[in-house]
Amino acid sequence: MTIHLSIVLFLPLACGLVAARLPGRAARSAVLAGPLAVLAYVIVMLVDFETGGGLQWVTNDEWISELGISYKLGVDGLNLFLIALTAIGWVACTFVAAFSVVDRPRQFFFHLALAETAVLGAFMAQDLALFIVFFDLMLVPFYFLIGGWGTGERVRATTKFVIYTLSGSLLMMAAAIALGVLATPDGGEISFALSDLANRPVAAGSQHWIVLLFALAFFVKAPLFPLHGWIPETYRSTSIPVLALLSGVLSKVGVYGFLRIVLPVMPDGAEYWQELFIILAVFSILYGSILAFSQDNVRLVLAYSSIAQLGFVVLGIFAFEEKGAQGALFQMLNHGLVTVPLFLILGVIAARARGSESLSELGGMAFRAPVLAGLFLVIALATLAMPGSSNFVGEILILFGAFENQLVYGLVAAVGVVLAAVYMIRLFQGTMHGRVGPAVESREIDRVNLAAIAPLVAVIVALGVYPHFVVDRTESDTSQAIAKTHAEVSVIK
Amino acid sequence: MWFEQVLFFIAGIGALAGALGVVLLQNPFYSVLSLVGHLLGLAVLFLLLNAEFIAAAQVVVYAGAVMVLYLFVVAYIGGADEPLRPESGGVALFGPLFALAIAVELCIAFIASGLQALDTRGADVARPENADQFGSPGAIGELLLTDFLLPFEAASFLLLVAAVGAVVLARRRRGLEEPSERPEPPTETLEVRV
Amino acid sequence: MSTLIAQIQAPHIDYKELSPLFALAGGSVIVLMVGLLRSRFVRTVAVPALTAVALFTAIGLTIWIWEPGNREPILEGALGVDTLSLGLSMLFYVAGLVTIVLSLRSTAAEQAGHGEYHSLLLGSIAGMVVLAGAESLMTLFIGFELLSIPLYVLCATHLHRRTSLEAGLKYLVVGSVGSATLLYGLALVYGATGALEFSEISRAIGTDAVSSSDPLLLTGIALCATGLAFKASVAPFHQWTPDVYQGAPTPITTFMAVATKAAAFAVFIRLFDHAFGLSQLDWGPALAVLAAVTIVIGNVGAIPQRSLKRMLAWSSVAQAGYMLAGVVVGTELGVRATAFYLAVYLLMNVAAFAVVIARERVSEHGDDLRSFENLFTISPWLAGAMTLAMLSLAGFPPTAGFIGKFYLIDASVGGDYTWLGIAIVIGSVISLVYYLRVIAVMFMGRYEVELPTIPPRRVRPVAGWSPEADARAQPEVLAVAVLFAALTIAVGVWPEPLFDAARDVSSALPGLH
Amino acid sequence: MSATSYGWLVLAFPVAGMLIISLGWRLLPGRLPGWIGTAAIFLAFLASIGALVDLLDHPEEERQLVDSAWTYAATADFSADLAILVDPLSVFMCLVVSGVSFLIHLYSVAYMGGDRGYARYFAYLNFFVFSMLLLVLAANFLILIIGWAFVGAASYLLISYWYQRETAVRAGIKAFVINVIGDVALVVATFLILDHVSSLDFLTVFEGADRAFGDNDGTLIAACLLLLVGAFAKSAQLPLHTWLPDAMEGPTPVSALIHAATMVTAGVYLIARMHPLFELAPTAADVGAIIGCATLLFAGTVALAVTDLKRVIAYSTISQIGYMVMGASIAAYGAGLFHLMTHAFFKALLFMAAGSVIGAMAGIQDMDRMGGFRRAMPFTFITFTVGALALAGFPLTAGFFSKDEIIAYAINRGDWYVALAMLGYVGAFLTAFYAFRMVFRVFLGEAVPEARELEQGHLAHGEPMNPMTGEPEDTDVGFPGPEHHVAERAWSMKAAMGPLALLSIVGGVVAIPGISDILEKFLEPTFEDSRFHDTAPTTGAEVWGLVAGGVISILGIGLAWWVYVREPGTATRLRERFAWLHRFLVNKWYFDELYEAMFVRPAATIGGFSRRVIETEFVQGTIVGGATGIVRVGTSVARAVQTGYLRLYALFLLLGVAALTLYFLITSS
Amino acid sequence: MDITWYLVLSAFVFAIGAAGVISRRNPLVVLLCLELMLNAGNLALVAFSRMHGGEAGQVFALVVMVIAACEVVIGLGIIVAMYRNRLPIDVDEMSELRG
Repeated sequence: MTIHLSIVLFLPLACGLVAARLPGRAARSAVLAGPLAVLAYVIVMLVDFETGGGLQWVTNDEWISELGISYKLGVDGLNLFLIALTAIGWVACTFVAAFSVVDRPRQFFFHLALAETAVLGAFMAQDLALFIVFFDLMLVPFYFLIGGWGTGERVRATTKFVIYTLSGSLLMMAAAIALGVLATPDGGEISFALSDLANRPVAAGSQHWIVLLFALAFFVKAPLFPLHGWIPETYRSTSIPVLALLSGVLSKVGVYGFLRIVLPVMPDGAEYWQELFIILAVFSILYGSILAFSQDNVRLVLAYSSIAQLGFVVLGIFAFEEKGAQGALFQMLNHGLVTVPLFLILGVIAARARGSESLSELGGMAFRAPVLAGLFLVIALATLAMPGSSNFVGEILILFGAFENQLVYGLVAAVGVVLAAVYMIRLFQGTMHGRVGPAVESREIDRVNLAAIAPLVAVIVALGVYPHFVVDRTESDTSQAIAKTHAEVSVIK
Repeated sequence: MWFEQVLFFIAGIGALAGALGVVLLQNPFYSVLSLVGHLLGLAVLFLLLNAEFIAAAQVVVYAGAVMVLYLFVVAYIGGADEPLRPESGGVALFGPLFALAIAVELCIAFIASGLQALDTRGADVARPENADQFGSPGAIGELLLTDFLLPFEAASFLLLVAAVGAVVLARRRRGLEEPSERPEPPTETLEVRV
Repeated sequence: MSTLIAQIQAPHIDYKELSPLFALAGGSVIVLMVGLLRSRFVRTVAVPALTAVALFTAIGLTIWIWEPGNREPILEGALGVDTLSLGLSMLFYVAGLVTIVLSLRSTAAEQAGHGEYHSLLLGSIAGMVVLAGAESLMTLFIGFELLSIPLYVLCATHLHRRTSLEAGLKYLVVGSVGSATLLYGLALVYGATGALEFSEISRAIGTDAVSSSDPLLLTGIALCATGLAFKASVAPFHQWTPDVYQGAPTPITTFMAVATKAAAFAVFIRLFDHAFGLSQLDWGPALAVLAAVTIVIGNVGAIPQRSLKRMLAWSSVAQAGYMLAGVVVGTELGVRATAFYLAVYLLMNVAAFAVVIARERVSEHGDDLRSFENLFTISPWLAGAMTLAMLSLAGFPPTAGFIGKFYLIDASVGGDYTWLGIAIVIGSVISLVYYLRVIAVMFMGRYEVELPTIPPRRVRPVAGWSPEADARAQPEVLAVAVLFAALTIAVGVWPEPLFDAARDVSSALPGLH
Repeated sequence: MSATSYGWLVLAFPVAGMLIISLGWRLLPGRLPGWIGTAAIFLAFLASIGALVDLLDHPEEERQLVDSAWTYAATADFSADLAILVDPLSVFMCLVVSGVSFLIHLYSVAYMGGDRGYARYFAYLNFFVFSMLLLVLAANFLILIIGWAFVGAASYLLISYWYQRETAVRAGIKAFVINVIGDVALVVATFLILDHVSSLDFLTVFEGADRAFGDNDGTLIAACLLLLVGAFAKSAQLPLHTWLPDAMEGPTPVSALIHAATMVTAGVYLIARMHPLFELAPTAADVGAIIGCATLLFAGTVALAVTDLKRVIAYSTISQIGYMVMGASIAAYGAGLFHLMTHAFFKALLFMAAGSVIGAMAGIQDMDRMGGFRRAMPFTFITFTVGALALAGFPLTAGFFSKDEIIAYAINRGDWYVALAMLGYVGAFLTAFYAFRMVFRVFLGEAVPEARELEQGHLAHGEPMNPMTGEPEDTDVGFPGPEHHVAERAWSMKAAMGPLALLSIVGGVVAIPGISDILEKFLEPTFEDSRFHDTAPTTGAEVWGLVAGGVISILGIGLAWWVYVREPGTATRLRERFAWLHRFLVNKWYFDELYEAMFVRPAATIGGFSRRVIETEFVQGTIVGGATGIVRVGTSVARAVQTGYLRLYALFLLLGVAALTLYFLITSS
Repeated sequence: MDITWYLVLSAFVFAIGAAGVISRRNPLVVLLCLELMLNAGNLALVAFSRMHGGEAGQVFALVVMVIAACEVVIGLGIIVAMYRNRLPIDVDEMSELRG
C-alpha cells in the first residue's frame, strides 16, 4: 500500500487547528486524534516497511524552484524509528496533557500539534532546505510552550533556548546555502535535494567549515558540551509533557542530521573533524554523567544524563563503523523511549511531593506506590543500559564501533556506562527508596499517567527481548549512510 | 589673460569670504548678508565659465528673491546673537577638522585624477554666429525644452509641492499658539532591570 | 525668433509610458483642490478616496505598460520605464494605499489639512517613481528631492507635538546635508564621465577617457553612495532614522519605512549595478563593509528600545544592511534577492506598524512596549498579526522573512561574499532578542519579561501622548494588520509569484551576470 | 523431549513464577505468592533433572547441545542469537542452583511470612533464579552478559529489599556499581574476543581461539584478565570484594541464596566455562590463582575478628570462593566446581541457621550479645554445627573432600603452586577456627535473656531497629517485621534445612578419591579438551592431602574450643595484647576507607568542581556571557552615539563621508 | 584659468558649508550653510560643463537652484512652526528624540 507522507505530516497540525476552534471536551478528543492517527499510520509503516528498500513512500514536488528547494519527503531505515518515536512520544504526552489541567488549553494543544508536524517534517525531509525549514519551525511552538506554560524564569529560559538553538541553525542555514551553491556545477540548476547533493561532491576545503557549522547547530540541539548552556534554565522551567518531548524527541533531530546529511554529503569534512567530535562526545559523556550525579534537582539529573547519552550517540556516529552508527541510531530511539516516560514519572513524583523536585526532599515513595516504583525501576534500568534492555544493545554496538578504531576513546566512554549506573540508581533510590521524604505523601500512580507510561514500558521491554526488530530494519541504510567515510585508525590498536 | 585671472581671484576670494562670513558671523542677519555676497562672487565665477544665464539667474532669483525671504523670516523670529558654543568641544573641534579633511580629499581627487581636461581652460565652445552662444539663455532654454524636459517639468511640480508644504507648515491654525491641550505626562521613572 | 523655434524639434513624449506619473501628479493637484472644499465629508472621505483612486489608476496603468526585459529610457534618456522601476513603483503605490488607510482617523491629516496631506503624499510617491526610473543624474537628483521634501513636511505635520517638529527639522537638515553630498558626488561623476545619462556613464567608464578606478570618478561614487546610503539609512548614515521614525506621525513612519527604502534601493541598484557596474570591484568591498556594519549597528541599536516605533526604526536599519548585501554582489541574483526582500520587507513592516498604530491609539502607554502587555488576551487578532510580523522579521519559517533571508544569503554566497551571508545570520541571531521580547510581552505578560531600561533622563513616551491616543476603534487598521500578516505567511508558503516579479525586475538591467 | 527444550523449561518456570506473582500481587492472598514461587523453582529443578537424564542418554561426545530461539541482534560481524548451551557444566550448575534455590524458597515461605513485601520478595527471588539459570545456560557472550547483569540487578534489588533502611540502600548501590564494573569488563573482553575470533558463540570461540591467538597472546591475556575482573566483581574477590559484607543488609535467605550459594560463585563458573581461553593465556590464569589464594587468606583473617554473625559467614564465603577461584584457575575444574557445590550446601545451611538465630534474637546480629542457644533451639544448633563442620573441612564431611582436592591439585602442579597449596592449608586452619568460634559463642556458654525467654517458650520482641546502626525503625518495612520466625517453630524452615544438613555431610560422595569419581566423569565432556587433563593428582597423593587437611581442621576446631570454651577470657586478652592487629582486622584491612578516599570522594569533588566552576564560569560565564557581553557593549555604544543632537549626527555623517572617500581614494589607481 | 582652480574653490566652499552645519546652532544659519554646500555643487557642475563644453551641467545647476529654494522654503516653514509653538530656535534644544 502507498502511504502519503504529507498526510501523516500535516495531520497533527490540522487536528490542532480544528481543536483550537472546538469547545473544551470535543477539543480534547480532536487534539488526541492527530497524534493517534499518526501513530496508526506509523504502525502501518512499520508493518509495511520493506527492509533494505531504501527510500520509501517518497513525495517529491517542486516547491521553490528559484532556490532549488523541493518538497521531498521519504522514509527509510534512518528515520523510520525516529518517526515512530515521535508518534509514540506525542501520543503519550498529549494524552497526559489532555487529561491534566492546562490553562488556555486550545493554544497549548495547537502549539503541541504544530510541534509534532515540525518534528515529523524534520525527520521526513529529504531536501536540505526543507529540513532546515522544519528544523527552525520546531522552535516556534516550543518557544510558546516553554514561555507560555512553563514555571519560574520561563520567559528568560525560552528566549535563551530559542536564541541558542537558532544561532546554531541559522549558521547551519548559511552553511547549507553555501553547500548548495558550491555543489551546483556550472550552468547546472541549484538543488538542495539530498540525493543531488550527495552526487555533487564539494571541494574538501569548503567541506571543512561547512561541516563545522552544521555540527554547531546539531551539537547545540543535542546538546553536547560545551554548547549546553541553555539546558539548565530550560529544563528547570519547562512543563513536564513539553519537557519530555523536548528532551526525548527534539534532541534527536540534531544527531539524526549527522547521519542523514553530514556523513553522506560531506564525508571529507566529517573525517576532518572526526577526532575533535569524538573527543567532544567522550568528554560530554563523562562531564554529563559526573554532573548528573552531583545534582539535587531531578530535572537537572535527567538533563545532564541526556548530555551523556547523546555523547554516546555522537561517539557511535563518528566512529565511522557500521556497528557504531547502527548502535547510535538505535540508541537515539532507546533514549527517546526511556526519556519520555522518565519525565512523565517525574511529573507523577512531583505531584506527590507538593511539587518538590529535589532529591533531598524526596524518597521512600515506593512504599505506597509499588506500581509506580516498578515502572520507574524498569525504565531506570533501561536508561542505565542494563544488559537485556535495548539500550544495552545500542550502547554495546556503539562501544564496539568505537573500539574498532578508537580503542582508547572507547574505553574512556565505557567508564561512562559505570557512571550512568551511579546516577540512575541514585535517582531511583533518592525518589523511591530510603526514608519517606519530608515533602512526600506517597500515593499510587494515577490512571492517566499509568495509561501513558505502561505502554511505553511495554515497548521498552519488548525491544529488550527482541531488539533485532529494529536493527534488522535499520541496518542497510545506516551502513549506506556511513559508506563514504573512512575512519583512519588512531595510533592505539 | 591676466584680466581673467585677476577677476577669478577677486571673485573667488569674495565667495570664500562670504562663505566664511556665513559660518562665522554671530548674528544671523549678517550671515544672510554675507551669503548674498558669496552668491554674487559665485555669479562672477559663473560668468568666467561662460554661464551667463546661470549667473543672471543666480543674481536675480537667488541673491534677490530667496534671500529676501530669508530676511523676512529672520526679522519675523528675531535673529538673536548666538555665541559659538564653547562647551561642546568635540563638535567645535572635530567639525572643522572633518570638513577640512573632506576638502583636502576632494582636492586630492581633482589633482590625482587622470583627466587631462581638468588642467585646461575647458573645451572650445566657440559656435557659429547665427547659433546661440554657449550658456546663453537661448541655448539653455532650448535644452530645457528638449533634452531636459522631464527635469524641467519635475522641478516645476516640485515647486508646487514645496509651496503646498510651506502652506501646511506656516498657515495659522486655531489652537496652535496656546500650548498643546493635553497635560504633560508624569516623568516616567520605571526602574527595570537592564 | 521664429526661425529659432523652428529649429527646436520637441522631443517625442511617450504618454503611455508616462501615464502613471501623470496619474500621480494630476491626482495630487486634484486632491489639493478638492481638499479646499469645506465640507467635512469631502475632506475626510472624498479626499482619501480620490487619492486611492489615483493610486489604483497608477497601479492599473503600471500593469498595462508592464513589459519585462531591458528597455530604452524615454525622454532623451531621462527616465527608464522598465520593470525595475515599475515593479518597485508597485511597492510605493501599495505603501501609499496603506498609508491612506492608516491615516483615515489620524490627527496628522486633520492638522495638515486632508487635501494638503494627501497631495503631499502623492507628490512624494511621484518623486519615488521618478527616482526609481531615473536614468540620468539630473532626474535622479530631482526625484530624490521630490521624494524628500514632501516627507520633511509630513514628518512635521503633528504641529502640536514638539517631537514631530523636531523630527521634521532633523530630517530636513541631515537630509539636506545628505542630498548636498549626493549632489557633489553627482557633479564629480558628471565631471569624470562628461555625461548625465547612466548608459553614457557606463559606456564612458573604462574607456581611455576615464579609467574605471579614476580618483575623481571613485570620489564621486563615494559621495553618491553616501547620499543614497543616507536615504536607505545605512550605517553610519543611519542616525536620523530612529529619531525621525519615532517623531513622525506613525502612518508617515510606516510610509517612510517601506517606501523610501524601496526607492533608495531602486536607485542604488540602477546607479551602482548599472551605471557604475564596471567599478564594482572598487566599490563592492566598501559597500560590503557598510552592509556588515549596518547589520550589526541596527540590531544592537534595537535591543535597548522600549518604543516600538524606535525599535522598528533600528530594525529597518538592520534590514537595510541585509538588502545592501544583495546590491553589493552586483549580480542578477543579487538584484532579484533585493527586490524580493523589499517586497517582503513591506509586508512585514506594514503589519507591524499597523499593530503599533492600533495600540497607540487606545493605550496610554502609546507605542511603549508596555502597551502590548498581554495583547493576546485583549485582542488575539492584533497579537497574532504582530507575532507573525515579528517572526517574519526574525526570519522564522514558514514566513516570507525566512525565504527573503534565504534568498539574500544565497545571493551573497553566490557572489563570493560568503562572509556577508554569515554577517546576515549573526545579525538575525542578535535580532531575536528584541523581536522575541515583543512576542513574550504579548503572550507571556510583562511581569517576567525583562524590559530594557528607558534612557537615563526625563523621558516623555512620544506616541504615548500623541494625539492619536483619543481616536476610536479602528477596524481598518486591524484589517491592514491582519491582511499583511496573512500575506507574510502566504508568501512564505508560496513565494513563486513574487519570485517571478523579482525575475522580471532584474531582467530590466542589461549586462548583469 | 530433548535436553535443550528441558533447558528452555528450566528458564521458563521461574519467569512464569515471577510474572504471575508480580502481576497478580494484589489478588494473591496470604502466603500464596511464596508457594507459587517455590513451586516454580521446584519445577525448574525437575526440568534440570530432565535435562540431566536426557543428556546422559547422549554419547559422551554429543553432550554439548545448542539451541537458539531467535536472532537477538545482528549487524556487521556482530551477531548473537537468544541461544542456550546445554552441556554437563551448565546442567550441573542448573541442578545446584535450582536445587538450593528451591530449598531456600521453601525456607523463605515461613521466614519472610511476617513481611509486608512478601509478594515482591518472591517475585525478585524468582527473577534472580531465572537470571542465574540464564547465566549458566547462555550459549554466547551476549546472553551471558545479560544473565550476568540480571543477577546483579536481582542481587541489588534484594540487598536493598528493606529500602527504608539507609544502610540497605547504600549497600545496594555499592553492590550494583561494583557489579556494573564487572559487566563493563566483560563487555570489553567480549569485544577483544569478537574482534579476533569474529564470533560470540562459546563453542565457535573455543574452537577458533587457538587459531586466532598465539600462546599467551597479549590481547588474549588482556581479554582473560578482563574476564577475571568480571568474575572477581561478581564473586567478591580482592579487590572488588567490599560489597559482599554490606550485602548482608538483605534478608537472610537472600544472603543464603545469592550471596553464598549461587550468584557469588558465578565467577568460578565463568572461569570454568572459559577454560579454553585461560589455558591459552596461562599468565592470566596464574593471576587468577594468586588472587584467589590471597583472597582466601585475607577473608579468613577478617572473619576471625568480625562479630556480626552474618558478616562472619560472608567473609567465610569470600574466603571459600577464593579456594574455588584458585582451583578453577589452576585447571582443577572438577575440584573447583565440586567445592562450589558442597559450599552451596553448607553455606546455605549456615545462613539459614543463622537466620533462625537472628530471628530468636529479634533481629540482633552481634555475636557479643548471643550465647547459650544450645538448649533453646536444638535443631538450629545441630544444623549450624553440621554446617560449621563441613565448612571447617572436618573429616568425611562434604567440605573435607572438596577443599582438599583443590589443594591436592595445587601441590600436584608443582613448582610455585605448592606455595599456594601451603597457604591454602593456612586458610583451612583459619576457617576451622572461625567456624567454631561462631558455634561456641552462639550456642555454648551463658544463655542470653533472649535464649532463656525462648526456653520459656515465647519469642523475644525487641524494639525494631537497624542491626547495623542501631537506629530505631518502623516495622512496616524492614526485618523483623511484625512477627518473626525460627526454625524450631516453622516446619517449612526445618524442611529446607534438613536436606541441606544431610547433603553437607554426605555431599562428598560424588567425588571421593579412589572410591567415586561421578562428578569427574560427568563433567568430562566439557573439560576433555583441557591441556592439563593429565595433571590430576594420583589417588595416593590425594589421600595424603586429605589426612593433612583433616588434621589441620581438627587442630583449628580444637584451638577454637580452647579459646572460647576452655579458657573463655583468652579472646579478650589476645584482643588487648594485639589491639592494633585487632583494629586492622575489624576494619577489614581498611578497604572501604581506601576506596572512599580513592574514588567516592574524588568523584564528588570533581562533580562539585564542574558544577561550580565549569558550568557557571565557563559554560554560562564565558560562552553565554561572552556573547551577550559583546552585544551589550555594542548596544551601549550605539546608544551613546545616538545623542539626539542634530549637529552630532551631521558630524558623524561627515565622518562617514570622509572615511568612505578616503577608502576610495586609496583603492583608486 | 584651469578648471581645477574652480573645483578646488568649490571643494573649500563645500567644506565651509559642512563645517557651518556642524558648528552653528541657529537653524536659520544652518539652512544658510546648506545653501553653501549646494552652491559648491553648482560651481562644480558649471565648471565641469565648461570643461566638457556642454550645457548639461548648467541646466543641472539651474535645477539645483530651484531645489535649493524649495528646501529653504520648507526649512523656514518648519522654523516658523517651531516659533509658533514657542519652541526655542536652537538645534541643540531639539534633542528630545534620542537613545
